[in-house]
Amino acid sequence: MAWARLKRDKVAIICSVIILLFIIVAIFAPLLVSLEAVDPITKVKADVGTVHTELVDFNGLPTVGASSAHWLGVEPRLGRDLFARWAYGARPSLIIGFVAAFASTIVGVTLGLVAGYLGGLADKIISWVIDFFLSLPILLLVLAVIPIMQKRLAAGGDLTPEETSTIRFWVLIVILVVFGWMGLARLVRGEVKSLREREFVQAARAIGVPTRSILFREILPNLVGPIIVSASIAVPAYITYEATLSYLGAGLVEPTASWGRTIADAQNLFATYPLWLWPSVIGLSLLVLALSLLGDSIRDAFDPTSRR
Amino acid sequence: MSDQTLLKVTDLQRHFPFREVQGLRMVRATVKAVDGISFTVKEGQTLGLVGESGCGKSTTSRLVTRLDEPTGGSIEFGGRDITHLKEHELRDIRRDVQMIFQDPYSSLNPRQTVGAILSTPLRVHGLHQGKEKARVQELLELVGLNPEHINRYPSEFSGGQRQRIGIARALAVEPKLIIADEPVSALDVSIQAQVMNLLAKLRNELGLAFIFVAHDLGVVRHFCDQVAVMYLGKIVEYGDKKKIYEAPEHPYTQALLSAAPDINVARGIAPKERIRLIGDVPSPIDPPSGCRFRTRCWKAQDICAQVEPPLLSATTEESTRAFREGGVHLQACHFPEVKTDLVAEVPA
Amino acid sequence: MLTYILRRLALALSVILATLVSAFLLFFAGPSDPAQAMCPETRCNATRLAAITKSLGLDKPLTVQFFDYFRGLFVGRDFLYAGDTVHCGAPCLGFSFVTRRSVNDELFTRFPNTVVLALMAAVVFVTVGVTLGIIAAVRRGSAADRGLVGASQVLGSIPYYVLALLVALYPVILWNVLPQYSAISAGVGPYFMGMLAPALILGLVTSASYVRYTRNSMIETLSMDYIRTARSKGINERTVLFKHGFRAAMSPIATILGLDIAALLTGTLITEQIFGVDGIGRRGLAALKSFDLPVIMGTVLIGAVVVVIMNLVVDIAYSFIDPRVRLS
Amino acid sequence: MTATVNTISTQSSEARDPGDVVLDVSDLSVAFPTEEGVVKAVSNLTYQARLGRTLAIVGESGSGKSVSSMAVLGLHNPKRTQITGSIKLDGIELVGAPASTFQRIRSTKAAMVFQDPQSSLHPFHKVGKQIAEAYRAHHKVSKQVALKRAVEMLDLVGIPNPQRRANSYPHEFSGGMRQRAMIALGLVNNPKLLIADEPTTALDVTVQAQILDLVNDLQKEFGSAVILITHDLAVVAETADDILVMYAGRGVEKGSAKEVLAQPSHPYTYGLLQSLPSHSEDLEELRAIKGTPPSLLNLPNGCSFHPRCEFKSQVDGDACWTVLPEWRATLGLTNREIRCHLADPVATLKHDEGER
Amino acid sequence: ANNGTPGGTNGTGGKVDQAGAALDPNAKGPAPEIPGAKKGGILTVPYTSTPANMDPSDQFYQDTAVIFSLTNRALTTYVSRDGKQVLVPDLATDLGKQSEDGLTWTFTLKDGIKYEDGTPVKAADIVFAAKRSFDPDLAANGPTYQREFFKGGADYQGPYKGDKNWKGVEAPDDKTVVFHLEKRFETLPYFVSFNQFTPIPEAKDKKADYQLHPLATGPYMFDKYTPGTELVLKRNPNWDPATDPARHNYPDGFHFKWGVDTIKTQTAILASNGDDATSLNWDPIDSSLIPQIEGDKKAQFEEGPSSCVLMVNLDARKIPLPVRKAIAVAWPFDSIHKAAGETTHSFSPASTIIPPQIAGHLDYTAEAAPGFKMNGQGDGNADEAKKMLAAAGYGPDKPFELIYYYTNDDDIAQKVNQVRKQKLEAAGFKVQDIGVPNAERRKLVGDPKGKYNMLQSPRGWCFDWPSADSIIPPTFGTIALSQGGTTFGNFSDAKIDAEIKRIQQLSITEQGPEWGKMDKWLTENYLLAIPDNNDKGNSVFGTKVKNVHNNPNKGMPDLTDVWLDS
Ligand SMILES: Nc1ncnc2c1ncn2[C@@H]1O[C@H](COP(=O)(O)OP(=O)(O)OP(=O)(O)O)[C@@H](O)[C@H]1O
Ligand SMILES: Nc1ncnc2c1ncn2[C@@H]1O[C@H](COP(=O)(O)OP(=O)(O)OP(=O)(O)O)[C@@H](O)[C@H]1O
Ligand SMILES: [Mg+2]
Ligand SMILES: [Mg+2]
Repeated sequence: MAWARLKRDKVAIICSVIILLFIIVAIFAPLLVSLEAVDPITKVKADVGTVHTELVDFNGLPTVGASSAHWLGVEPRLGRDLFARWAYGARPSLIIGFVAAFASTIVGVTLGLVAGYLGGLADKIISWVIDFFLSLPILLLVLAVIPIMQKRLAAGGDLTPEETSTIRFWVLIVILVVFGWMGLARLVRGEVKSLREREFVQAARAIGVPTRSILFREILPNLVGPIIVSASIAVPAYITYEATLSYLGAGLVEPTASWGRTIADAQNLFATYPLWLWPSVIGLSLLVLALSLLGDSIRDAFDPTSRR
Repeated sequence: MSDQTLLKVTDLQRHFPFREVQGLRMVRATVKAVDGISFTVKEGQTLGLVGESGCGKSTTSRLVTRLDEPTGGSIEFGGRDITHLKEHELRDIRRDVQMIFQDPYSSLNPRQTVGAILSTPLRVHGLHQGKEKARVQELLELVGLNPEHINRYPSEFSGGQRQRIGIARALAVEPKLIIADEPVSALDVSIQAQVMNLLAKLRNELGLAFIFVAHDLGVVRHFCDQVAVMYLGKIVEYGDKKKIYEAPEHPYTQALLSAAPDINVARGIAPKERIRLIGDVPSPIDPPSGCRFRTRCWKAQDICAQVEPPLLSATTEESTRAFREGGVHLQACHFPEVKTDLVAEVPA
Repeated sequence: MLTYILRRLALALSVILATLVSAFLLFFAGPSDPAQAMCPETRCNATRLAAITKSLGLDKPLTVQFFDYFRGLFVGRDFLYAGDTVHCGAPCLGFSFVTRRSVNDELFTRFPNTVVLALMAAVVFVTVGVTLGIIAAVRRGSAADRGLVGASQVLGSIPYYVLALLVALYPVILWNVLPQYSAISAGVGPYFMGMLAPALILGLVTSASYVRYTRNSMIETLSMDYIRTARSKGINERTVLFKHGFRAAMSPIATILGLDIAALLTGTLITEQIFGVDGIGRRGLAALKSFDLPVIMGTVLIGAVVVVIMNLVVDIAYSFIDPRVRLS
Repeated sequence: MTATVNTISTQSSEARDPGDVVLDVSDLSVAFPTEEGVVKAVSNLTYQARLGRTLAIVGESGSGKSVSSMAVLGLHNPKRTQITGSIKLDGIELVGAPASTFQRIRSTKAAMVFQDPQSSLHPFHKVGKQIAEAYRAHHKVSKQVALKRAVEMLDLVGIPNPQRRANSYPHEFSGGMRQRAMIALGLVNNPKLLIADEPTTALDVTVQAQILDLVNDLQKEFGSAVILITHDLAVVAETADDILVMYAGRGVEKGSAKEVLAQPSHPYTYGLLQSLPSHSEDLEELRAIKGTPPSLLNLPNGCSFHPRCEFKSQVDGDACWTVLPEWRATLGLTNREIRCHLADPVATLKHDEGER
Repeated sequence: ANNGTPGGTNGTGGKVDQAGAALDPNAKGPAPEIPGAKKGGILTVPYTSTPANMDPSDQFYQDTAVIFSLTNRALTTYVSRDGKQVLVPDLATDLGKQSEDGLTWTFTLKDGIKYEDGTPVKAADIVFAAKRSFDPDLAANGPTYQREFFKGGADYQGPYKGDKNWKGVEAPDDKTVVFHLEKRFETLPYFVSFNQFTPIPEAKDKKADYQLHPLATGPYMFDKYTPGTELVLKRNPNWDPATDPARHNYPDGFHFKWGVDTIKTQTAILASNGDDATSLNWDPIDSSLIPQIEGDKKAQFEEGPSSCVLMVNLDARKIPLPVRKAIAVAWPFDSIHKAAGETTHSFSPASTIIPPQIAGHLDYTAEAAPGFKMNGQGDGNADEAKKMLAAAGYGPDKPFELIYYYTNDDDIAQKVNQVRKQKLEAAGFKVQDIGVPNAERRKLVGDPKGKYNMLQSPRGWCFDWPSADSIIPPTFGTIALSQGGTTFGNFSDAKIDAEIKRIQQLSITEQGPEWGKMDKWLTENYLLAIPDNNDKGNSVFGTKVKNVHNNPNKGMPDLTDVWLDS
């Protein structure tokens, strides 16, 4: 039913198409990049990682503009292909957004279910933990914790750049999840508390359905709406958060291409060399906008009373 | 209808502790939702439970089905004490005692198909293994629904149909006792009768015992053999239907009966003399001392505030009469009103 | 009520304690070595490192360090510095590893700037967000509604730091229409004028979500039965909207508001950084870069305390706003 | 539109005496366009309410009782509702009237007591203030005066200690007291018409009796017209003068309350009465109306009741399926109108009753 | 002081004037007027970093040195003459008198020197300040020469914890300061220009709080100071220009603002609206603004050498000389500089260890292979490097592996590493780049037993005074290595040590050319580190800021010469 409503929502359709486009760009980034022509100076096709300092002058500014070899020009200082950076840059945003939303949804739902259904001490403890996490000045803490986590994970070992950026990537997801599950847990807890009193749950108990089945077969399916809604809101939020952390230097690291990092790098040259900054800003804004509008539509579809 | 006692409830209590803020202090208090009630249900018999909102009817139902644990008293089912059984020990009881809920909307899981809803009890108790679907269809037929609707969701049914699904679910495990907590209150006038008829039919065909909770006195009168009138967590009058309705002895029962509007007024029957009660039901947190009804009772005297009247036959000295009439009739009032003309009506 | 507040306070205290312990474990017991960071790069040798470690008190066992820190918070503590004992009164957040100044001085002198920024931003987002939200709710479904909600969505989707940077550069620096930030020492007038640009952009971006909160809350309220009752009394529509609708719609928003201000107070980091506002967020960020653990700890703690207190305030305030809520 | 038997010719004049028509609803239709389609909540409804009399509107849930009466006070969102026909309140035409007209007549000429007093009172405002506000909306008086009036009204509806209670919030009231407060709110401006929408459904039997008594007493005192919306026929029997039975957004039978209940002449009314347990006290089985009410999105053609009607076979041809029955006087009964194709409903129903 | 920023080179940076360390023991105040200079106005100086504190005993960094040049005077100081830095007496009457054995130095104070509060400066105050610079808490960040050279300095804990009557520095009377040395220290006159030798009256010492208002002896004094945020200076009425050969006091005051955003500040200053017209910033010019300062805003920009030389450090114990030379040939100077965000204004390529502004600098360009000059320019020659490796016995089947640590929590460092790695691999090396967080990297690269075979500490060297004895001995000698530290090349060689020892015995003026020769000798024979570039200092200033000159000792403008147009 919600699905049918969603299908009738024009905004939702447009947003889905945009998101799909970004997903396609992310998945087929190598293919798209290979469509660029061979660079006349370097004599090779551009890729996402190879630096071509010969394409920038001594002040780091590119000497070549947008061309068939470099659809968006090349990166100041390093001379990497900006279109490749942009296309590959969609990947972390999408992966982090969706994976973190998925994981934090699982954590939030599980804890919320347990707290709401069991009540008593379990509820008290989980609620306290929720309160506790909500009281932390998250941004600062996250900024502080990420390097510590990275170090802990590296466990004294020496890291190659690729290992570093992979560790960072997962650390970031873990951090987003660790600091992102509370809202949903609270919501689920409340819903479960009221669902628990609903007569169909009582009926299941009266029949003798075991607790675990009640939680997962009777109650959970009724939370699909709020869970999907909250997950759909979480995705753009995480994407934004990742970009912000990358901007503040605690997010992804070289050589990973990411919009947040590009924005951080490029912000000063926004007027001097606009091709660097704006594609990522536009990509990020558009993706986040589409995801949040879609989130709204999903909420409307699941909760018709809240519609426009 | 055998004379075997199926359910014996003795001095059942359920107190809910909670904290309340009074002025600047936080005080612990208890809601005495059910405060010492006793009754028995025999096989095939129907006990009606009436009383105003908040008097503890639902709590009683939940206690008897052991969805909630009593804080006092005992519940015996089929001779077995089930008062404090653990969930896993309750499995057998869960087969024998089932519940029908008030709200046909919230008592069915909106995310499960009718088939899933009805096969859950079968699965849980390992009944009709391998033939669950057939049994589900059989159940649907039994409650007068189209067996082909097995894959539909509750939202695709009307209120009356949903209540039938709820009934089918209760029947799935072939229980001996069904507790129906206001099963028709939420239904439309024109549908109520359909469901009442279904329940009556099943009772007769399957020989079920019922505890039937309602606030509509007419419905109770129609359906029950015995009636217990509750007020603020206590049974104030208990007895055979005929006696309660025709010769209510407790002032509260009298007030309740007189307050119910009567359609027959339209047919020229003079309206009953209505007993006007003053005020609302007091809070179960802090019930009045002595007789709980005294705050609204026109007969109240000093003793009512001091001594809590026990649930007794009004005419103990005439116990022979009760015996002669072949029925029970107990009430809890210091000043019961015994209708003597009824005695005359009873054939000697 | 009093017991309630006491109970809530106890809870709040437990949260703060937990923050304290976990932050301490995270930072002090963490793998970073601030002494190494302090040690001048080319001239750092083992003796020098040991001296710095000792001078920072990092040579003591962790439990002692924690106990000292803990005691400092509640009763104050004495530091041995340059052969002198320096007293640091409760709540003592310790001494900065880098500047060797009391963290209390470092943070409490800057906190007012953050508060001013957050409050000015709050004024902006509350007035703008709520007004527009009400307009959208009342004109529900109209072009104005769609425009407002859409615009707020778009605004909320652009990376904030890009917006802030553009504002900081163009109107403030290049066009000179908004004054630059200057410290309060340069005068009260210029100080508040200088806060205008950061507060405006922070407020406007935050207001985007308030447009939506207000709109949704207002729409929900307007569908309540008591609004119908109000209409049925024959009072005029404006009274219905404001005295009945707005009043009720505001109470959930008041809750969010309280928490948002708390969040702002701990999260104006980017704004402070970009506009050069000398607040605790920026100080905390600087401390992060230099492993200045006491300052990081202090910032985190202040943040937690602010959030916890705001939570408490919101809860208590809510019970005044909504008479149905009994504090239990 | 069919002419009704008791239409008063001079509708423009104000109703003053008992028996005068205060509210004249004719051919009223209310429809809500929704995503699923147009919900025809009320179709071609016609009825009158008279000073000093109580009109009961009965029918099951969703039959359009509330929607039709809310239309009288203009409480539907004009952008989302299509209202046609005519509503004349004390001579003023309300269909299509501007908001200012409604503002003027609300509470002064017509007031409404809503079903759920818990949600119908503003949770943040004190009860006295809410009542006073309604008074001040139509009288230029100070707050104190209005508040005094509110206290008087609370006293009038039997709330003990009204001075103190005026200072309480709704949640501090019990259900019965809240409903009394709603009634006080309804009556504060002496309206000529009081619409009570299921005023006792949420209440206990004993409290219900108190409230119904109160409404009756107040009506006697004020002499206003009362519309009592309910689905409890027993309540109607005890309190109403006139009755309008609704089914699926349409009126199906109207007349004097007692007469209709004693001798229904529409199969639906008849069915309702038959299915009451009190009617067939000692029968093993109740006589239920088969089937369920139709969807308002998709009303059956012809008579809306025909899919559930036991007597449709007794109507010649396919009139029940195809022709919407118009209002007509019931053969053999005075003062009674029904919308049914049965040639002689009284006889048919009598015959049926005798049979069981 | 040292400089950790990566530097780079390119072809365009011109040769810096041979500044040479001149000494003028007879210089007298007042400093000569600057033609056209006006008095008045407040110069605002916003910049990115934030000084940890303002305690004179703790100062070692260039930015605070510039600030203290306005407020505090030490025994000696520099003046700029024809672009050259000349050491002149400041509080002292001359540049010190050395005893026969060179282990005792005596300075006499000028008459009439007062603190800002009017009290006279006494020799004991300078002695107290010198002792204070030993306190491990108060002077944690300060220099350590005093520990090395002053008698008993190695263990001295300062006047609070240590012996109050320590005899390393003494004041026999109010006018005389005597230094007792452990070993010869020919360049002590340079060292006593440090802020550690600005007088602090013991009675006014507030220890940790002294930094809030250090007593001024220079033309300006603290007016308002908010640690970590800003410092406002006003005129010091008790400064007597007649005693001061080095300082002017044209502006009415100075306003330093810390922790500002570079690009915003520089953009604002170039736009010169309002107060920005009287502002000056000394952060490296942001590359996005280069078109402006190379275009119509040329007059608002000034650049010049800093005290730092940056090198590519190799571990000569682990990399044989032929391979070191191959690295020098392969080294992608230009790419690295680009990746690091360097610009033509941030460095000039170097071919020597000693920067040109130091006396005795020998301008030479060594060759790593015939025709391959080591001038810090170009992007390396992969083919030639491969050939050289092959000659040394390495090839694709047996590549030479370069192992180094890089910072993996800093964006620029990561980018630089990518470029470096790609180019070195192209030249036939195998590269093992080990990523570690910066703080940790510092520990690892400072450990001579580290896993690396190149790019250990130091990355470069910033001289503390314009004499090569503050460059070569600490970076090439065995001392640092034997103390558990690292050096250029991590190489201990008796010949090098002997040569250092020999030159150090010479007098200050004789040392210069000898160091220059040693520089060339080291690069041509050992190639322990490849010269890379000299850092440049930048100043961006508003349209009303005049007479901004770079001080080649600091890479910062000399604020004592700046005046404001109204
Ligand atoms: N979990 C609980 N905690 C505290 N009080 C409770 C709880 N459950 C029920 N009560 C209280 O116990 C009393 C009896 O409740 P119960 O639901 O049994 O009444 P009822 O007779 O079924 O009323 P109704 O006719 O409204 O269904 C009420 O006052 C109710 O508020
Ligand atoms: N705003 C609306 N939009 C769409 N449908 C509506 C709206 N308001 C009412 N309806 C529909 O109109 C029908 C009639 O509703 P109404 O409230 O008049 O019924 P009622 O007879 O008062 O029932 P009840 O006894 O349950 O109060 C219902 O089916 C309802 O769902
Ligand atoms: Mg109940
Ligand atoms: Mg209704």
